Amino acid sequence: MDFGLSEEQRLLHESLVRYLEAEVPVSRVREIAARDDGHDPALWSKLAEMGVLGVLVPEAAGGSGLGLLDAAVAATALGRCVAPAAFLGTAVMAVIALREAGSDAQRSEWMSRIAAGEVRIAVAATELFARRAGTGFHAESGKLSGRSILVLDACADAILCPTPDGRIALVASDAPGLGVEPVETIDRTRRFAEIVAENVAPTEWLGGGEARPGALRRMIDAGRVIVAADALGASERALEKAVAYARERVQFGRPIGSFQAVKHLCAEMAAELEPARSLVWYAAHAFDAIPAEASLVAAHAKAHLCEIGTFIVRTATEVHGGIGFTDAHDLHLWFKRVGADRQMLGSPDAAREDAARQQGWV
Amino acid sequence: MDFGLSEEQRLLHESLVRYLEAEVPVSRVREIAARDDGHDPALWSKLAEMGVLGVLVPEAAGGSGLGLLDAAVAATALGRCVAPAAFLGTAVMAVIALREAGSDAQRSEWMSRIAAGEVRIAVAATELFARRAGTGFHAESGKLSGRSILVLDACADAILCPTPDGRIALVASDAPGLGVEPVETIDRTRRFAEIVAENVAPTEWLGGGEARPGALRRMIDAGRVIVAADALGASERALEKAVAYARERVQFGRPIGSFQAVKHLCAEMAAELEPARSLVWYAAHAFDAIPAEASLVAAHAKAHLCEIGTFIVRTATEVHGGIGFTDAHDLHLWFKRVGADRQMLGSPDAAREDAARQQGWV
Amino acid sequence: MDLSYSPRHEAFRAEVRDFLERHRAEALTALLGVDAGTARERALAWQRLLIEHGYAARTIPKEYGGHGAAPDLLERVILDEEFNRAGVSRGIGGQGPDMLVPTLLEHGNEEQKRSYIAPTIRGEIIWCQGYSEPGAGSDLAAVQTRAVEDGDDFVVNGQKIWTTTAHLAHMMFGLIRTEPEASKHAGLSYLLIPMQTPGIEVRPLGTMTGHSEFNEVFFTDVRVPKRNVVGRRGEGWKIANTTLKHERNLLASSALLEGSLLRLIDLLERTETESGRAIDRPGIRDRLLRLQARVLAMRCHSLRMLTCGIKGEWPGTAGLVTKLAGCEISHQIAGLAIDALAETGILYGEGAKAQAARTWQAHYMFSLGLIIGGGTAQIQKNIIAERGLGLPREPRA
Amino acid sequence: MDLSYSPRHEAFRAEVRDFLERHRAEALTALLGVDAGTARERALAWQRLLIEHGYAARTIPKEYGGHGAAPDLLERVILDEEFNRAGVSRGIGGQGPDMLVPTLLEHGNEEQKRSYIAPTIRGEIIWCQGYSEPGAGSDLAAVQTRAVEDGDDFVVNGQKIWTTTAHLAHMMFGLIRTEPEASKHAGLSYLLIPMQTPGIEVRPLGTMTGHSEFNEVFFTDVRVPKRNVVGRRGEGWKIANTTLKHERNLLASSALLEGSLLRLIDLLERTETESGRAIDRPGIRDRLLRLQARVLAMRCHSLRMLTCGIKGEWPGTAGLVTKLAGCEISHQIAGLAIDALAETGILYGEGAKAQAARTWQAHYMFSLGLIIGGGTAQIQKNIIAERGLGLPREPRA
Repeated sequence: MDFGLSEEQRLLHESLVRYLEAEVPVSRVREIAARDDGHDPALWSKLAEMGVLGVLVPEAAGGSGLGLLDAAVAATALGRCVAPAAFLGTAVMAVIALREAGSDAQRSEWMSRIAAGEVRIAVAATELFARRAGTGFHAESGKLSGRSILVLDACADAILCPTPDGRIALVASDAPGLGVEPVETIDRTRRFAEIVAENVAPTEWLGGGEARPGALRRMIDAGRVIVAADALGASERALEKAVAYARERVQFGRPIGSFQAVKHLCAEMAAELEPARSLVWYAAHAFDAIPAEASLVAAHAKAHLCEIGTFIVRTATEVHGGIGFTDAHDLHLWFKRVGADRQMLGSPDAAREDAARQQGWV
Repeated sequence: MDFGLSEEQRLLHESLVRYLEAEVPVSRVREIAARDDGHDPALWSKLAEMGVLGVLVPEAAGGSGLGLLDAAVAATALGRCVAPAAFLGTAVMAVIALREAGSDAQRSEWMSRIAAGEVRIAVAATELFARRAGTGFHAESGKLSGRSILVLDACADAILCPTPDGRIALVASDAPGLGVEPVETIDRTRRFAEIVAENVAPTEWLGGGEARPGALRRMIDAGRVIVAADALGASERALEKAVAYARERVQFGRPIGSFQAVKHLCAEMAAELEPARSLVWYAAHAFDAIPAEASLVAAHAKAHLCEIGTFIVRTATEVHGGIGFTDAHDLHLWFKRVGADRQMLGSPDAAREDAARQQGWV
Repeated sequence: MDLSYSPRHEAFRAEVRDFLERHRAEALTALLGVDAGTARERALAWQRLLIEHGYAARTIPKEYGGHGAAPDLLERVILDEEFNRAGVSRGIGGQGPDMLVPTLLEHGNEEQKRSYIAPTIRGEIIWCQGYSEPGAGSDLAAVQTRAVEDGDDFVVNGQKIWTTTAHLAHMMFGLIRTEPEASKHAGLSYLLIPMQTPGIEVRPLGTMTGHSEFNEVFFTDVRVPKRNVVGRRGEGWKIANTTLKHERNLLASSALLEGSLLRLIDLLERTETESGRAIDRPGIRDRLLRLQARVLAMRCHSLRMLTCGIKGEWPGTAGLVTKLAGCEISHQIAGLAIDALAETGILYGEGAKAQAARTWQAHYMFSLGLIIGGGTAQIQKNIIAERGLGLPREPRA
Repeated sequence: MDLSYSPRHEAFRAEVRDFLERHRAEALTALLGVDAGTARERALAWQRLLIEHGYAARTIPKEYGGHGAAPDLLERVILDEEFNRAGVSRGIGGQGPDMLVPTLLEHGNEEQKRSYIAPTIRGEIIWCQGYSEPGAGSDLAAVQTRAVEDGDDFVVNGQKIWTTTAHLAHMMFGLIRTEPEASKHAGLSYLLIPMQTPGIEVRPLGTMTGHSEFNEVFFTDVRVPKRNVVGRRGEGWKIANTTLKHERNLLASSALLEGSLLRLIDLLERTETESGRAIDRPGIRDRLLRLQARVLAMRCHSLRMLTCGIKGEWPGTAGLVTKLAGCEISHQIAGLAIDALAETGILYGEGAKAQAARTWQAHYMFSLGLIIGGGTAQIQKNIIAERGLGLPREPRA
């Protein structure tokens, strides 16, 4: 009984970071991000091999059979290294949706393919938070129609498309009737798309197409924790970079980190980061072990990590001064990673409104 | 044509501050504040003599016939010196109510008494912002009944009691049927009370008791600007005290004001204060000269000055360290003055909600 | 991560519940400082009972009068939860049990441990802390109160300030300049001073809250035996920093934050005007939600730090941020409560009507005092940046 | 305080309106920097027309090509209002007209004023600013780009960075180390450098926005006539600070803040989901209201500062806070717009759908750049505290 990461979890984090820093340094991240599909087969295979893609997949289906805290540890490492890997959609949200809503056959088939790195799955969840006129999906006679304007982890083999009433379709990216238009965002390390479906026959209706709003809730809760973990990793690295720069950059004859102005900015970042790290761990643990608190804590973790993450990447940029604003210096990759995390799966405002609803305050 | 204070306004501020610093220093403020009625006849007479009480009263009624900016300049001086003087209720809110809703006879009689310092008038306006169950006034057959739980500038000769539909009664403090119970607040430099009226015959129904919601709006707008000006004066002095202390207090072998940590706190206070000062001037000017903007700007000035005022008195206390937390050091008088300003005539939240309503956003 | 309760823990919880049930009659309800006042005898009896069952001083070794249990995170959580649920006092805390005792355990000699720890945890010796001076606040090592050798004694002259409970205390643990020839930091010793010694005068120090939560203590030719030095002479700075580490965590307890937040939520749900409850006001609610996330984070963080403590792991920067983050949250909770009370938030009288506002206003002011006390926010940031993040110190002037 | 319009001002407004009506055809709509690109000829013509009518360079003396009017606050307000209302460009601004020209008026010799001011305000000479270097950012006086005397010339070697419009500029005003023997601050001169001189290389500098808003400029044995020094040799630091004062106000113009706020309000009223408009979301609306108050305060503050300027009064601390306060507000306005767009706030492509998000994201990033550029927020706070509040400087290391 204790609060913290296990030895295995620390090792997972360490080995993933060691691999990413060695094999996918920022120069490589930039190359991958410049590709149309933003995808690196070698990185993806390695993630499968390390058990990262199957972290949530039961051992019977070839996964590691671990919990969301393990997935969060992996996400922290990926965020830390601004890794161009569609971990969130495929390894987390799709797996949770399958686990919660899929038939036995669907679970076993898709999960083993996910764990093996054979398939990537995008998620069209934006309309669950903010449905704009003319968007969202509906089902008719087993066919899916509608539109989603910001699909997460796009450039995948299939797309998970939930309807507002809680049915979940898994649609092949090349299904007839489906239009997929990639959209560019500030964060080139991940891919997004707008999709339009007209009478598309899904590859699967999870669980035979029964409405499973509870499964969607679980999928979103898990996604929020993982986005929070990604922001945690990215913020942590941005702070480290600021501290390193502050120790090395000399102005007025001494390292700028010896000036209280800079020193205290760094301290404020750390004071925000560390309790938030504890919150992410708890939110991930609660998802598996404390169901009564899971949704509320996930909403809070998402909102809070993205708020303090925004503060940290902004402040880290300020500590860097002009150089942090240049493209040549890499810091802005972290700035933009957190910028995207902030808006994914409910902006901080939306997540807080959700937390208020859950407590009966609105 | 210019934006700023006139020479006369600067002189008014300067002479008022000079008088208060000489004759009503903090030791004297503490004495007056310790009295039951918190009132100093000598100070009050001097304010009448200097034209401060009659600043808004027409010259014909013995006043100075000046505008709200002049009143705001006086309020800034009073806030700066944490002066125990019921300027807001008597010299501003009552005068505006009389001007906007009083009959000719009422205006001439009461205004000249106000300008001469012969009468003090409290204002029972709390229920216009937040009406709690069982509070507020109503009129029946010319009699007033009801309750107000936080009357401003109490310990007065008469109390201005508006009804929610916009009728305004002026009730003598000793009127039969009126119960006045003084209440203590954090700010001992001003007086507050709870009052209960049962079939009280007012001394006056302004304008014969016609509903004048527009007059109430004007009274509140003026009151808000004056509270903002009071908070401006108090904040300005708190900042000065922090700067003076930071120059003089030595720790680690040098004045603490030479450390960036302290220096930047002072700079942040100043950066908040100066634009806010410009806003107060504009809000006061708009009250007289730009009617279309007056209410919105008054709400913003009230909310903004109390937000930045709260930041400044808190930060000034931090700069002082432990000594700022003691009773013996006077700083907390300013802390509490701004603390009371913050909640008077609508807390910052309430004032912002009002600003939203005025713009059709709620 | 394992926050589940083993059968052993479930048994412990049952045992605690049973205890609280059986001792309902003598249980005290308020969280007790040392100044239990007229109820002092009852408080001491309750404390003895708690120690006997291991519900207070649980991990203090048996030979020093404690319960001698191994540290266990969940046992601590269970005790917190069950005592809170029953509304029963956790016993006597404060500077003696929470700050001096851990310091003595780490740096005291055997005689000091045996003399002081047991009566301190039993509440029989009340302690006060003699660190700050008028000229030594943030620059604590600048203390000028000095001790001159005279035979087996020191003779102490000077002044301390911010001395909580000095008016009640039997003993002071203080930072005193004993080595005038040594450098600033190397000239200090950590001295245990009986408060009844002739030459000590205690004066209450009024604060902005209108109360006197602190004192000033004046020393005129006060004789203190040399054996009352903890550690070695000249090591006072190092030892005082051990105490301060414990104080920083004490000042920003997440359990207190959680309690404040619950009271805040209750207030916002109950405070009502014709336009609705305070919690229905958008600006108020949004601030509540932001604070709720922060308090939750601090609760998790405290569990994480407790785990580090139990495992003997150095938590790094994470261990240095509690005071800075927690005191600020506490101040903001009170500020929100006052805003929710709107006009009536400024009440500060003695009557029942003013009670909510008075409590929150006192909290608002006192929490600002805590932001300053025990090392200002600016000193905390220096500590986090230099000891945690390894940023270079400022060059000396 | 007098913001009323006299008959003379009403007449001026009518005249401006009439002008805008009559010249609707040739009026340019975009706010023009110097890099008007293909439309350069049209821009120069429009600028000449504006100067002729006194709608640009209004208060520049006639002998230097301006309109020679006395400064008048309301005329300026009227011009802002009427040009904004018509959606018409106020003409050519930027570092030449807004920073160099006031500096030359204050410190230039007669020949320099006559040579440069007229063509600069007409937009014919485009200027860039050569201050910052890779090793001289916050510590601007540490510039290393140096000039060695050779007959009537200086020979310049070194590197500048953050040089806006260097790729278009005809001239640079730069801070160059001409006195190697002198102390750090006394060794600099303010030098006017023709950008066509052999040995100057301009390289675009990509930023986080994905664009190249700045350049690096490299000098290899660049010959500059000694007569191109403004003021005296070694006075460069003082003169550069004049320019920086103008830059600080330029970077945080309240008119730009007001424009951004209006666009933000428009966005919040238009952005709609099934659960309502963005402005209906309580957290979003509260942030908007707080920003609205701040922008209003900055607008008032700018009128106050303009009045001081016209009257020749030293505004004290109030004159030093504009950049710090304004850049932060600008950043927060963009941040709120992005949040209001929620998921779609991250779009950054070229298409029409992404336009709102792209514009606000670029604004969000660029405004962070402005918080850093022209003296970081930390440097601003030093300036406010030391020059404004009179707090002591830090002891030198």
